[in-house]
Amino acid sequence: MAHLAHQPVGGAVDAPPTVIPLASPTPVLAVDALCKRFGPDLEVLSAVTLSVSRGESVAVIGANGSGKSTLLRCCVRLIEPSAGRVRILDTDVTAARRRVLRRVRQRVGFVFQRHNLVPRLSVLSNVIHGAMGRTGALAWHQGAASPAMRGEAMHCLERVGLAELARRRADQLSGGQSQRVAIARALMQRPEVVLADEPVASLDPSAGAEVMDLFARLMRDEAVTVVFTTHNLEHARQHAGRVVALRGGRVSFDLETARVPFDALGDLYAR
Amino acid sequence: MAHLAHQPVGGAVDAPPTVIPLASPTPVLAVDALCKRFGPDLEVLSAVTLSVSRGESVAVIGANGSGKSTLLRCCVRLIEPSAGRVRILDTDVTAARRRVLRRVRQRVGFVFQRHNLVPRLSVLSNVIHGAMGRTGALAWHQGAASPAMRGEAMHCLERVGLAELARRRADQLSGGQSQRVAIARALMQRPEVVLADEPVASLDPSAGAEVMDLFARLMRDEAVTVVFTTHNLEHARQHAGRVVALRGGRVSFDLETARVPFDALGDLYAR
Amino acid sequence: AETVRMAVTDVAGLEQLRREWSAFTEKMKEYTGYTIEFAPVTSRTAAVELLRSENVDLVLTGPAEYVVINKLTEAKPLLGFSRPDYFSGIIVMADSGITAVSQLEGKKVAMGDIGSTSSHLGPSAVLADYGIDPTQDIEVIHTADKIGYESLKRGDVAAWGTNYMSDFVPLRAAETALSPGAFRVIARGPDLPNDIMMVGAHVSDEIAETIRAAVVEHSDDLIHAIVAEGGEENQKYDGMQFIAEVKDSDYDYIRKAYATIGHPEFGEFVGD
Amino acid sequence: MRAEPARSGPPAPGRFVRPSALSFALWVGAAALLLWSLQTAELSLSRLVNGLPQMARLLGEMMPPATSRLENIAETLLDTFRMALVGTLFGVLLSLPLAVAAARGLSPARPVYYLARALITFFRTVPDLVWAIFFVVTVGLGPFAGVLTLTVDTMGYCGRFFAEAMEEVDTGPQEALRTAGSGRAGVIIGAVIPSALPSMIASSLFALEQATRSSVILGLVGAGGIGIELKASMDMFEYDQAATIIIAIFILVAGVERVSSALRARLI
Amino acid sequence: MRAEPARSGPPAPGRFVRPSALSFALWVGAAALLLWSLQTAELSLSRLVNGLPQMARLLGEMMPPATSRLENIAETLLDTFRMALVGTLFGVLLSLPLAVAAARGLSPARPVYYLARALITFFRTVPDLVWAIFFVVTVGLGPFAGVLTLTVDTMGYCGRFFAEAMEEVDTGPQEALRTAGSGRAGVIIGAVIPSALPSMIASSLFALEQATRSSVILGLVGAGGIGIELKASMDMFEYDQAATIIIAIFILVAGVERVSSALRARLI
Ligand SMILES: Nc1ncnc2c1ncn2[C@@H]1O[C@H](COP(=O)(O)OP(=O)(O)OP(=O)(O)O)[C@@H](O)[C@H]1O
Ligand SMILES: Nc1ncnc2c1ncn2[C@@H]1O[C@H](COP(=O)(O)OP(=O)(O)OP(=O)(O)O)[C@@H](O)[C@H]1O
Ligand SMILES: [Mg+2]
Ligand SMILES: [Mg+2]
Repeated sequence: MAHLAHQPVGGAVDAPPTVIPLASPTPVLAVDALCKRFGPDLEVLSAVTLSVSRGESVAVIGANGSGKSTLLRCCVRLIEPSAGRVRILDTDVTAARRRVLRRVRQRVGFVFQRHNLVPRLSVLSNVIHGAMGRTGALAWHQGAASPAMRGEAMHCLERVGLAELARRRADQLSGGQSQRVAIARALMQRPEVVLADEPVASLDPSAGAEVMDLFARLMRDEAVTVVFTTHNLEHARQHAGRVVALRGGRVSFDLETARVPFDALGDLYAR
Repeated sequence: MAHLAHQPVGGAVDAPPTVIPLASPTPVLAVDALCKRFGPDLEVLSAVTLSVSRGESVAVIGANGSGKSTLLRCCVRLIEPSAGRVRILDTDVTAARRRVLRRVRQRVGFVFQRHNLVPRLSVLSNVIHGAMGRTGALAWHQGAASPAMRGEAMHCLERVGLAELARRRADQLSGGQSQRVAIARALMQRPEVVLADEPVASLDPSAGAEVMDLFARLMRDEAVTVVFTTHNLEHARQHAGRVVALRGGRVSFDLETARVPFDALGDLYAR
Repeated sequence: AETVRMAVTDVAGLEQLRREWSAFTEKMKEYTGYTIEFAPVTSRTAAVELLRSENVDLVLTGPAEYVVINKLTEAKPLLGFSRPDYFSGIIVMADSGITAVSQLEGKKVAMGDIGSTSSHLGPSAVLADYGIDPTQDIEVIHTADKIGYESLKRGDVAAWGTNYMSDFVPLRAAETALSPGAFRVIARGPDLPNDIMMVGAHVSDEIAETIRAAVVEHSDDLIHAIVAEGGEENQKYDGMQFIAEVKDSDYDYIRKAYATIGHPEFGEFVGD
Repeated sequence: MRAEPARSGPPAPGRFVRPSALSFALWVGAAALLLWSLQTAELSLSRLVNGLPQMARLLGEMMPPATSRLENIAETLLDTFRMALVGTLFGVLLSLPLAVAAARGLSPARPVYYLARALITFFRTVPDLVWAIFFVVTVGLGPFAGVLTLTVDTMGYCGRFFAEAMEEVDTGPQEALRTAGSGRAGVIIGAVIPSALPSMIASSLFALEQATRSSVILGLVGAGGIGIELKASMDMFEYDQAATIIIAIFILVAGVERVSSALRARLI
Repeated sequence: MRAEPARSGPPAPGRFVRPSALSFALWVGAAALLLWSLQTAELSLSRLVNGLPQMARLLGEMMPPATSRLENIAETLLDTFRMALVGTLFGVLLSLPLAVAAARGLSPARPVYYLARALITFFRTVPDLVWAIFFVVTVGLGPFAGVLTLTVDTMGYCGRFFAEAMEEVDTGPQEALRTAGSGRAGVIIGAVIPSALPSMIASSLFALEQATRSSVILGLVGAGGIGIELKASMDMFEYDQAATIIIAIFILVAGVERVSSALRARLI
C-alpha cells in the first residue's frame, strides 16, 4: 500500500462520497483548494482540500516542514492563505470580516506547537485568557476575572493535571507543563472544534495518553470536533477516526484510520 | 519489577560497581548529590547522583516536571545548582571559574528543549555559532566566518537533512526544522559530550530515527558520550545503553537498558 | 482682597529676588492691600503673551522687552527701576592688536541671547555708532556669557559684546590665569534705559495708581526687601532705585538698536 | 576539542544577500551623506587632547560644590519632581491609547496609524517654548501650564516608544489570544502590555526623569523649578552652586533609575 | 459557544499575591506622593477650556507660515542635520561598549555595572550648556564642539536604552551561545545584538532626531543650526517664521522616523 503515499487519494470535497462517508452533510471544517506561498517560489501548501464532520477526530501527519502547522494556522487565518477557501461551522473564514472571524475563532480552540503562553503572567491567568472571546478583556488577568471563571479555569487545569501550578509564572514551567497549560487554555474556550498542533509532543507517555483521552471524551460527550497534528503514529492509530497525510504541502492520502498503512509510511517521511 | 520505580536503585557514585559496570575509571560526566531549589519550598532536584563513561549513551526519562531539563542545565551551569557537584571531562564544573567553565562548555554540545535559535539570523549563521567557542566572536554571522567553517556548518546541516534551508531566517522554520538546526549547532561544536534535551520531540518518525542514528554513529566512530532526555520509551530502549529515571527530582532507577522494565513504568509517570 | 498677578522676565540683577520673593510680596501686600502673585518667567515671549491674554497684570522687565511689549500690546509703563552701571561694552584681548571698533570688520564677535538688552541690542548699537553694521560687517555669535568670555580668551572670537558690569566684571574678577589688564574695552555705550514695570491694558487705573503710589512712597523699604533679604552676597545690587515717571522716549536708543539688528518693526519711534 | 578533520558539506549560500538596485543606491547615498557630514564637523583629536587642561581648569571652578543653600535646593527639587510626576503621569496615561493607534499591527486602520504617528511626532517637534506659551495663555501662569507642557512632552516621547515596544514583542501570545476570539482590547491588555511592560516602565521613568531634568520649561511658565535655579546659578557665574544643583539632580535621577531597574528586574 | 454548565475545579489561588510589608509600605508611600503632587499641580479643566480661544488666537498668528526664507531654512536645517548625524554616530558607537558594561547580566562585574550606569546618568544629568562650555574651552568655538556635545548627549541616552534593550531580550539564544563555550563578546554580537537591534535602531534614530531638534546647543558653540533660528524667530515674535521652521523640522523628523520604521520592519 506504499503507493498511497504517492498519489493523493480521496478526501477532496469534489469527490468525497466515494472514499469517506461524511458523518453529517455540512462539515464543521471544510478546506477547499487551500494554497499558501511564502514568497514567489516557496509554496508550502498546494491545493489542500479537506472536510471534517462534527464529532470527528482527524490526525494530520506528515514530515517536518510538510505544512501541517501552516494548514492549521491558515484555518483560523493566523496566516492569510494565498488562495482557496476555509469554512468552519458554516462561516466562510477566508472571506469573514473581523467581527465574524472573531465569533468563529471563539468557538475554535487552538493549541500551538510553541504553546504561546504569555510569559510574565501566571498559569491561571493564561488559562483564563481562553475565556476572553466570550467575556471580553476583563479576563486578561486572574485577579480581574469573576469567581465562576476562576473556578472554571481551575477545572480546566485539573483536567490537564496542573491545578497545583495555578499560581506559577508561565515562564517557569517545564516544557510539558507549558504545553498542558496551552491545552487548558483551549479547553477554557469551551470549544466546538479543537485544532491542536502536536499537542502532546512534549508530554510524557502517561500525560500524552491522558490528553488524548481527554480529547476522546470531549468528542464523545460534547460532540467536539478534534483535528490534531502528530508525529506519534501510535496516537494517530489509536485516537483518530481519520488520518490526513501531508507531503510537501499536498494531501498525500486521507483515509479512515483502519485503512492507513501505518507500517508502510516510509515514503511519507522520506526526504 | 514495578517496585523498581519506587526505590532508587544503584547508579549512585558511592555504590556503583555492584549495579553498573563503569566502562572506564574516570567518568566523562559525574553528578554527585546535586540539589536544585527554586525558592524555599520548591526542590526540583534532590541529591541526584549519576555517572556516565566515555562513549556511553544514557537516556534520562521521567514525567513532565520531574527535573530532567533542570538536571541537564545544571550540568553546564546554565542553572546554578543549590548543592552538590558536577564533573565533566575531569573538570569540576560547579567550582570552575569563568575561563575554565568556558573551556569545558566548548567540549559539550547542548541541545535545548526550546531550541534557542537566534531568531533574526539565518540558519547557517545559527549553526556556525556552534564554532564560537573555538574560533571566537567572528563566528557570529555566516558572512564573517571562514570558508572552512562555512563548509563544516553546511556539513552539519546536511547531517540533519537541512542543507537546503541554510539561508532561511531561523524564525521562519517549522518546529521540527528548528529543532534540527539546534542539533546541527551542537554538532558544529565538535563535541565530546552531547547533552540533548528531548532532541527529537518535534521530529517526524524518520527524522527522529535519523538523529538517533546520528548520535549512535558519533558514539561509535568518535567515542562521543551522549546523554539525552526523552519521553519516547522506544528511543530509550533502542538507542540508550543505560536509562536513568527521575521521579520528583530523585533518581528512581539507573539501569542498563536491558534490565529496564519498560512495560511497568506506570508508577514513574503517575501523578 | 484683590490679587495682582505679576511676571518678572529676565531682569539682570534680580536673581536673588526670583529665588526668594516672599519678602517683597509681603511688603507690597502691606502697602497696597493687594495680594501679589509673583512669578519669574524666563521667556519674554511668554511674558508678552501673558499680558496680551490678560493672564498677568504686571510685568517687570528690561528695556528691550519694554519696547516689544509696548509695540505689541496696549500695556502702559508704570514705574522705572534704575540700576547703576548698566551699560554694554565691546571687549577684546589687550594683546590682540585690536584697538578700534573698525578693526572688527569681517571678524567674529560674541554676544548674548538674541534680543537681550545689554548683551545684544546694546553692543549692536555701540558697533553701529562706530560705523560697523552688526548684521553685515561682522559675524555675530549668540552664546552664553561664559562661552563668550572663554572664546574671547581662546581667540575664537575677536571681541565680546556684553553687559560690562554684571557679566564681564565678575568673570574677570574670578579669573586666575590672566590679570585684569589682559582685557581691553574698545567701546562702551551709554547707560541703558531703566528696567520697567508695565501694567496691562486690562488693569484698572485705580489698581495701577495704588501700586505706583505704594512703590514710590516705600521705595527704600521695597529695595531693602529685594536686596538685603538676599544676604551678604546680594549687596552688590544696592543702589537700585524706583523711578516714578517713565518717559517712553527714553527707550528710543533701544528702538534704534532693534533697527540696527535687522528688526525695524521694533525700531519705529513712537510718536514719529 | 578534537582535531577532527573538518568535513565540508554542500556549497554554502552566498555570504551576503545581493541588495536590490534601490537599496544599494540608498546605502551609497547614506554613506556619501555621512562622509560629507564628517567633513563639516571639523574633527580634530589633537585639539581635543590639547584642550583637556582647559577643561580641568573649568572643572576646578565647580569644586568644591557650594553647600550653603542645600536645603533650599532640595526643596525646590522636590517641588519640581512633584510637578514632573503629575505631568508624566498624565502623559503616560494619554500615551497608552495613542501608542496603540500608532503601533503597526495593533492600530485599527492604516490612516489611524499614520495620523497617530504624525500627532506624536508633532508633539515632539513643536518646541517646549511654544507649548509653554500656548498653555500659559490658555490656563495662565503656574504649575498647571507647566504640567500640561510636560504632559505633551511625555506624549511625544512615550507615545513613540510605547508603540515601538508594542511592535517589538513576541507575536506568539498575541496570536494565541486572537485565535481565542479575543478582541483588540483583550489582546493588548492580556498579551501585548504584559510583554512590553519592562520596556514601557523604562520609557515612563525616563520621561519622568527627563521632565525633572528639563524643568527649565517650568520656569517658562512661572512655576519655578530646579531648572531655573540652575540657570540662575550659571547666569550668575556661581559654578560651585551649579555643581551642587547638578549633583542634587544626579542623585534624584539615579534614584529614579534604580526604581526603574528594580521594577524591571522583577518583571524580566 | 455552548452553554456548558461551568464546572468548577479546586479552589483557585488568591487573586493577588500578598505584598510584603516593605513593598506595601512603598506602594502606599508612592500613592501618597502622587496625591500630594496632584494637589500642587492646580489642575483645572475649566481654565483649560476657557483659555482655548486664546490658544486659537496664537495659532492664528502662526498662520499662514512665512515662506520668504524657505531656501535659507532648508539649508540651515540640512547643515544642522549633518552635524547631528556626526554627533549621533559617535555617540552611538561609544554607547555600545558602555551599554554592555551597563547591562545586567552582560556587565563583566558588579562595580563596572554601577560605574557604567553612573557615568551614563552623569552624561545625561549635566546640562547641555555645561557640556557646551566644557567643549568650547577645550576645542574652541565651532562645529566640533557642537558635535562633541551631541555625542555626550547621545551617550547619555543611547547608553541607557541600549543597555535596557540588551537586558530585555530573550535569554534563550544567549544561553545557547554561552553553552557552546562562547565568550562574552561572542554572546553579545551573536545573540544579544541581533535580538536587540530593532530597539537599538529606534533609539539611535531617536537620538539623531533629538540632536537635530535640540540644536540650540549648536548655536551656543557658534556652529549655527536651525535651533537658534527658531529661537530667534520666537524671541522676535515672528510666529509665522517660527511656524515655517517647525514645519521644516517636522518634515525632517518624520522622515527620520519613517527610515527608522522601515529598517525595523525589515528586522522584526
Ligand atoms: N514565515 C515563513 N516564511 C517562510 N517559510 C516558512 C514560514 N513559515 C513556515 N515556513 C516553511 O513552510 C514549511 C511548512 O512549515 P510548517 O510549520 O507548516 O511545517 P510542519 O508540517 O508543521 O512541520 P513540523 O512537523 O516540523 O512542525 C516549512 O518548510 C517551513 O520552513
Ligand atoms: N525558574 C523556575 N522557577 C520555578 N520553578 C521552576 C523553574 N524552572 C523549572 N521549574 C520547575 O521545576 C520542575 C522541573 O522542571 P524541568 O524543566 O526540569 O522538568 P522536565 O523534567 O524537563 O519536564 P518536561 O518533561 O516537561 O520538560 C518543574 O516542576 C518546573 O515547574
Ligand atoms: Mg509544525
Ligand atoms: Mg524538560
